[in-house]
Amino acid sequence: MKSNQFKKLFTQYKMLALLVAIVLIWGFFTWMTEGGFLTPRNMSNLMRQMAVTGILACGMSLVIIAGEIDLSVGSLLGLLGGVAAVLDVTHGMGLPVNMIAVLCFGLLIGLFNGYLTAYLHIPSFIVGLGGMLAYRGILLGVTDGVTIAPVSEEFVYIGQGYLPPQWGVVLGVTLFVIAIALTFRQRKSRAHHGLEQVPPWRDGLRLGIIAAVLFGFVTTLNSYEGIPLPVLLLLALLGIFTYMTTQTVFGRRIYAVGSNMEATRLSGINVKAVKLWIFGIMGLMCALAGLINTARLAAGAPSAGTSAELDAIAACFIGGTSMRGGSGTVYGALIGALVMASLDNGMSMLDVDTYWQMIVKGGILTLAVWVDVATRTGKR
Amino acid sequence: MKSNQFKKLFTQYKMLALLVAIVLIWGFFTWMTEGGFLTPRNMSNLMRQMAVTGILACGMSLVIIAGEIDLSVGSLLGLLGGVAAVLDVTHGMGLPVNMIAVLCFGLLIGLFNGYLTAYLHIPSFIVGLGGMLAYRGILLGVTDGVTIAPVSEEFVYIGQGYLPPQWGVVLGVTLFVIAIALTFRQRKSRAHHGLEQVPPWRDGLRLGIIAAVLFGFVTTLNSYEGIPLPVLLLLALLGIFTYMTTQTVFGRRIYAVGSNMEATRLSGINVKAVKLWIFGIMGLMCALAGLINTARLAAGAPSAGTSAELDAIAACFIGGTSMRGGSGTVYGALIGALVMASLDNGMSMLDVDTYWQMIVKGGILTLAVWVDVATRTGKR
Amino acid sequence: DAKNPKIGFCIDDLRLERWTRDRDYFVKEAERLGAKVYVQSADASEQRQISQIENLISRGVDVLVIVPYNATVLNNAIREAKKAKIKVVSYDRLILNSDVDAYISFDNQKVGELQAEAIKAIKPKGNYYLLGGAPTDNNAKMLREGQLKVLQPLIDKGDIKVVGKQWVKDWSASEAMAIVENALTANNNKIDAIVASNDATAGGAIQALTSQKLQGKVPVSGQDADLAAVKRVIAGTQAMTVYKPLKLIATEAAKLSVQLVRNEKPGFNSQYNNGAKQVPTLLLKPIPLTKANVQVLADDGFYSKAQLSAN
Amino acid sequence: MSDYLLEMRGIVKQFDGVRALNGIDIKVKAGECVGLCGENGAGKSTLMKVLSGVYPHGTYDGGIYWDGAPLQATSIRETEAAGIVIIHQELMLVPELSVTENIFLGNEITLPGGRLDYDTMNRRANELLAELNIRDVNVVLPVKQYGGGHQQLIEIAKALNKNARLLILDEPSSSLTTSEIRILLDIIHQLKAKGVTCIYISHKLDEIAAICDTIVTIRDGQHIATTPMVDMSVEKIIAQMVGREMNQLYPQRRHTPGEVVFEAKHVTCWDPDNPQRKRVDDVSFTLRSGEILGIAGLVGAGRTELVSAIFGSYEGQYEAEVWYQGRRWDTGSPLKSIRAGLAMVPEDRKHHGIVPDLSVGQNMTMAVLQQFSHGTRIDQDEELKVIREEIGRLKLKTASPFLPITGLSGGNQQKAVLSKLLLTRPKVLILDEPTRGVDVGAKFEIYQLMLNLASEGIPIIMVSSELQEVLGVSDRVLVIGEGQLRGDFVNDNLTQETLLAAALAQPLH
Ligand SMILES: Nc1ncnc2c1ncn2[C@@H]1O[C@H](COP(=O)(O)OP(=O)(O)OP(=O)(O)O)[C@@H](O)[C@H]1O
Ligand SMILES: Nc1ncnc2c1ncn2[C@@H]1O[C@H](COP(=O)(O)OP(=O)(O)OP(=O)(O)O)[C@@H](O)[C@H]1O
Ligand SMILES: O[C@@H]1[C@@H](O)[C@H](O)OC[C@H]1O
Ligand SMILES: [Mg+2]
Ligand SMILES: [Mg+2]
Repeated sequence: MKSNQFKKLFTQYKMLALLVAIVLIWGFFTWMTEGGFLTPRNMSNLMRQMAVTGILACGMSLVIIAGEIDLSVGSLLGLLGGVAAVLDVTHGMGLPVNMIAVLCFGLLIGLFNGYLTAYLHIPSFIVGLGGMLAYRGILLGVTDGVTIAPVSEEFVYIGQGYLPPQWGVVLGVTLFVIAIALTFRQRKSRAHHGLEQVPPWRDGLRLGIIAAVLFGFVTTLNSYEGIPLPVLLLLALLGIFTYMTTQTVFGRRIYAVGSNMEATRLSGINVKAVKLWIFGIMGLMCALAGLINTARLAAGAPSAGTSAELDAIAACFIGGTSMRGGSGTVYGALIGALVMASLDNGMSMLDVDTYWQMIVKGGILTLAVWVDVATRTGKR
Repeated sequence: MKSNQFKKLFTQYKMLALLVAIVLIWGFFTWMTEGGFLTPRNMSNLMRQMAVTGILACGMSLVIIAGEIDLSVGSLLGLLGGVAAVLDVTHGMGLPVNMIAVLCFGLLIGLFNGYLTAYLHIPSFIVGLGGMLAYRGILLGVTDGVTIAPVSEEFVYIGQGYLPPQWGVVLGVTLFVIAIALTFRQRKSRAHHGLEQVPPWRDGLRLGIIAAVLFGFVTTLNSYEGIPLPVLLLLALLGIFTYMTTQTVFGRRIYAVGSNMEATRLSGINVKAVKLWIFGIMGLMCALAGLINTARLAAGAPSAGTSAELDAIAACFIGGTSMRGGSGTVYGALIGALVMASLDNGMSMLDVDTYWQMIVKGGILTLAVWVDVATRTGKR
Repeated sequence: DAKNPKIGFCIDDLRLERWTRDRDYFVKEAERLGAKVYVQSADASEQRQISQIENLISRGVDVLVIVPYNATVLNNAIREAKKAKIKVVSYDRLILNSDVDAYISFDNQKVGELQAEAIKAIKPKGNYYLLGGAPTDNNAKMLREGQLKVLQPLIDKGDIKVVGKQWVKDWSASEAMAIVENALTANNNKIDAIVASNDATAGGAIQALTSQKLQGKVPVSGQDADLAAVKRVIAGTQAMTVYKPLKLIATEAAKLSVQLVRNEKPGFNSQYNNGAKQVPTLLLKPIPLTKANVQVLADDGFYSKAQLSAN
Repeated sequence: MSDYLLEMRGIVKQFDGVRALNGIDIKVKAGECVGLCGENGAGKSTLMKVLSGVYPHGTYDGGIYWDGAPLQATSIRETEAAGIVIIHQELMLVPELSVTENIFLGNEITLPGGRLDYDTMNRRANELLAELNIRDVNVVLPVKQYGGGHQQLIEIAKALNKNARLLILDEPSSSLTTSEIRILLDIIHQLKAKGVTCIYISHKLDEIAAICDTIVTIRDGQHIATTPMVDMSVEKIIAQMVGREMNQLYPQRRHTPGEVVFEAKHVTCWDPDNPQRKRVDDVSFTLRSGEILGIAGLVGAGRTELVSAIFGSYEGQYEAEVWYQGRRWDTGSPLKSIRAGLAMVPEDRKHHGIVPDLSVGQNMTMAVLQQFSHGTRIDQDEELKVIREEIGRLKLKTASPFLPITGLSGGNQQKAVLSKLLLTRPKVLILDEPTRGVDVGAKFEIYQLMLNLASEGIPIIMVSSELQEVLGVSDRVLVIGEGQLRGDFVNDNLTQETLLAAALAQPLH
């Protein structure tokens, strides 16, 4: 059956459906805006606009894979961004110290959330709901409900600055060289252990695709002003999180905990500690997102980050993370964030009525996930 | 072990921890307001204020017991309330027709949500998220962003009216008579089937407690103006839903589906249909909540119901509904709604700063659930 | 280009009634002047508003007219606009610390004063309840300042006692209703006046009063002249609202924008310091509206006679 | 040094006031293989969980001595460090992780710098599986791709990887077929030769007899006897377990099949993840009234797929024609099948059988609840009466029908599931591994029940991995191999060898 082969393809390459969705969405908007959507400048905007959600989605994907949820991230992002603004504006603290302080604070609160969930067994949904209220309340207390502005120039730079174009090229080339090196190393190691090899043409194809994507990415952004710093951060996080989830013991345990917690516990793994640290990482991501957000706003606002948790969670689900835990990928979550940002960006460029925007966005969200579900094989 | 006996008591009577929490919260506020909190008038307010969340929580508890979630209820409530206002104000439709139309519309949308979840296998979280955007968008389209007011007197009455005190007494007595009749019927039926009987004193005690609660409830509300109509509705829903979940085939199946969907399917039960109808009922509850909300405000506002879903979900979780599905009660969810409404009410009577209110509410939410978790035995 | 300029109109939140009216007047006038308008609503999110401004810059508009959700956070976005040689007009709310070309508004502090004045005139003595706006909205703070400017002397004198004050999340009517219900209970209905900061919250407050049969007896203020509120003013349940002639501000703003693009000189009547520069300003006068002068609305064409007389 | 590697003294373990273990003493010498026997719910698994640290020190009373020194483990890590490794009765694999990752879960091998060394782990996993003679498992695929039998073998490989001094196997063979069990027993022999001590729990007593040196029997949480195997026989073990003599393991067959009433034609199933591959390939068979048809085959042969396609619960694409008394039955879903009169007791009790949040009684009446519903209301007293009758009829051991079903022992859970489907009064009954993890006494009762149904004329299809059982109760036996029908035998002087030869599609030497 033809349709079955199709399904197999989609099942094997889970991201395919999403990438197809992105191509369709981009194609549609490009056509409607007479090319305006695909300009380097708008691509640069688009990526900067998805940065905050993307950063949160990185952390959230771990949380969801581990079978939990965190609803407090929007408020926490607001709180940490607000604290950063207060430290900068009111106390004139230098940027590095400020960042370290905020990151530590984020980690601590994250660990606190994790402690409540993992050790006191309070369902994470409740911890999140409580945190959502409490952290927003603290933010209102800290800022007294007033927007704290203007933050210093150097602070703004981390949100609005660009990597100089030459450096962008260097980065692209370096990444490609690393990809080649890893491919060779893997082939050598497999030969050493007597495991069968992937046919060389597939490795070649993979490297070719990587090269094309890197080239397109760097040249597009360079032909505007360079790679925006938040986007660079997002790239770095993508690398770190992908490495962590696929190559480290801790990463694999996240999946184990989410897939079958009891079995994991009985394998002698400290599942509580795993959960604790996942929330800790989520806290760190909130701190990063808060810093970027404050830098983008050049201010700490009492309402910053409202309902950011929903965007982050939606990104994860669109990106194929399973609601039941145990499966999902970080790059999927980022593609999910990209889908949502593209919809927002494209529709705002098209000057669609707000209420249509909401309807369309809600519809497409559901549709995208439906396509994803329906193109998987099996399960009736 | 003393503490174990304590735990056993709490495990057996799951609501005990919550009732203790309510007593503590009420005690605290009564003390702080020098009795103002416990006046009949404030009790009447409190109950009216919890009505919308309570109605939603009734439906939501079914959804969560069945292992799903519905995030669209806030927007849907807003939409249905808005439609009711438009029909009333703009089209001058009579109240009964209007109500029937809105209820049907709610049912339809609920069934649509259910269809997407149960038959198209789109995770309910995504369906909810999509609906949250789309239904709000439609509401904005329907109302054109304008508050629709003033709705007719009779419409306002369903939100602000009272049951005349005499009727309240009649109601209380009737309920008590029904309780007696049911007790006798049960004793007869058990005798008929040769099953052992509960000792008469326990039945007596149960009836005594019922009498006391009914008496307290009716006299308190009557000594203000009578039982508020939304509260009456809530009572009726409590009765219907408790009956449905404990006494009907459909109710039993909700628990089965949430506890082990696959085993339920293999027992020859149409699990999709069960889920479909659960969402249908949720849609009906949104319609009721929307009507009450519009009546209370005497207007249909484009932002009505924003984040009501979170309150409803929180109420369910506070009331002991399990996040994994398969267990929970409707009265638990209502007690959960009461806890939240009490906190809101008490703190606003004390004129506490908003940010403190948020912090305290977030904290107490988490604390209440923690107490509940910690007082249960077993499961580590 | 100068003949058919493209205008980006960035609105805070179209879920609030008044902005939909601003939009309609503005678009109508701008199109009359030969311009094309792109309207965006940020739905009360500073993040989204910044994105939308960025997107409009990509679209190549000639002038941006912005109703900021948060007046202090648009610095970066406006800098981008300036880089692209786009003029920026601050609409109704003053954008702070940024290089804006013009500001057109009604004075918010003044609105607060008008609200307090009107209530004070009805109840010069007694228990007051202050119902603020969204705790996250800077304008809410300015309104409160204006209100206190009028009330503080009387409070110090002891004539007026503030028995409670709360902010209302998202200017939500149902939130406002619960707050007032509880305040009435806590004070045994001994509340003589409620200074509400806009019509949405006033609506909630009046519903709470109605259930105590106190509607019309306790004066409640508002602002925006929402249709629902004007009907309440006519019915006597709301003491006043502040009418900001939206048609005026919107048409003036449209003219001003087109003039800026065509490098003509608009007629400013004031200057405001926004922290970065002296911003040329066109200040319009808010009008306190009571039962006595509601016909102003019909005269201005703000509402039709039929709308005002319907139930 | 004491003579014993392990001593457990006066172990008492309570659950909510119920005593699962009531002062048990056992002693195990280094290097011996102990068979732990007892009826369902006797406390075997609980005792082993106490030993392996699942229930940490302090949650039970009594003492554990390991190498003569007290062992007060508070976590599984500690007992594993001491060399105690357990294979749990319930599968404890992580479905989303790969076979390799499961085998190394908790004992991952890393490269310097913390990166997982997949190449080494994969190689080692392949070696372990080869030792177990498993060739058709791809170690990089997620475990959920494999059926119950394979998962059990993977679980064993995981335990073997841990270098145990004491290996506890809690019913490792319940989902294995004869040939895999042989390999397993071989491996235990090899381990014994290497000086590894074993505790082996199984309801298949001939395995115990074949491999164990010492038999420990427990009953109702109490120690009954410790006897060297040389002084024991299967009959004696049974007598100690149940507290009375049981002279036969299979009830007398007293019925003769009638006419052909049921036919399954052209059953074909495709793999859900690989639509090119057929799991079941055009299998057809007939069934007479009152006939018990055994279906045998190796692990992964496709037996479960075959019957679930007939019942309409197969997850992937499939085709199946089902005929009853000359009329075509619509069995497109479990709902339709049960309505038509076809019931199936699924293989995986935990995931497909019980509903954990419902009580024992509610589980039993689940499929027929409508019968008790008058108007809108369930007549719960009538329901309770039926439940009580069923409990009596099936000799289901439960303190009360209101208890959560998860509190019952495996055998009793199985009876509850069986009862659920019997209440639908099926015309044809399918049982997939009906006695998995069930003790001898309960097994006998289940067989008795099957024979009673058969003598009422109801045809029964029984999938079983236990060839003895297949031979003990079937009138006819089908053998499935690699999704194809490999043999159809009347059970008349049929031997295990014949069946195995057919399953492997080659003569046995
Ligand atoms: N977590 C638990 N909570 C409550 N009761 C339990 C729990 N675990 C076991 N029990 C009870 O303890 C007793 C012993 O159970 P256990 O699982 O040890 O039996 P077993 O001998 O392994 O039986 P089987 O042969 O069926 O596996 C049973 O009555 C069981 O119901
Ligand atoms: N859920 C599943 N997903 C993917 N493959 C499966 C699944 N279940 C079983 N398999 C594989 O399908 C084949 C047939 O499995 P099936 O369970 O039907 O065999 P069986 O004869 O019933 O044996 P047993 O039940 O003893 O494992 C095997 O290769 C098995 O590993
Ligand atoms: O007009 C009001 C506006 O000025 C304020 O900022 O937000 C609330 C509105 O009612
Ligand atoms: Mg056991
Ligand atoms: Mg099988």
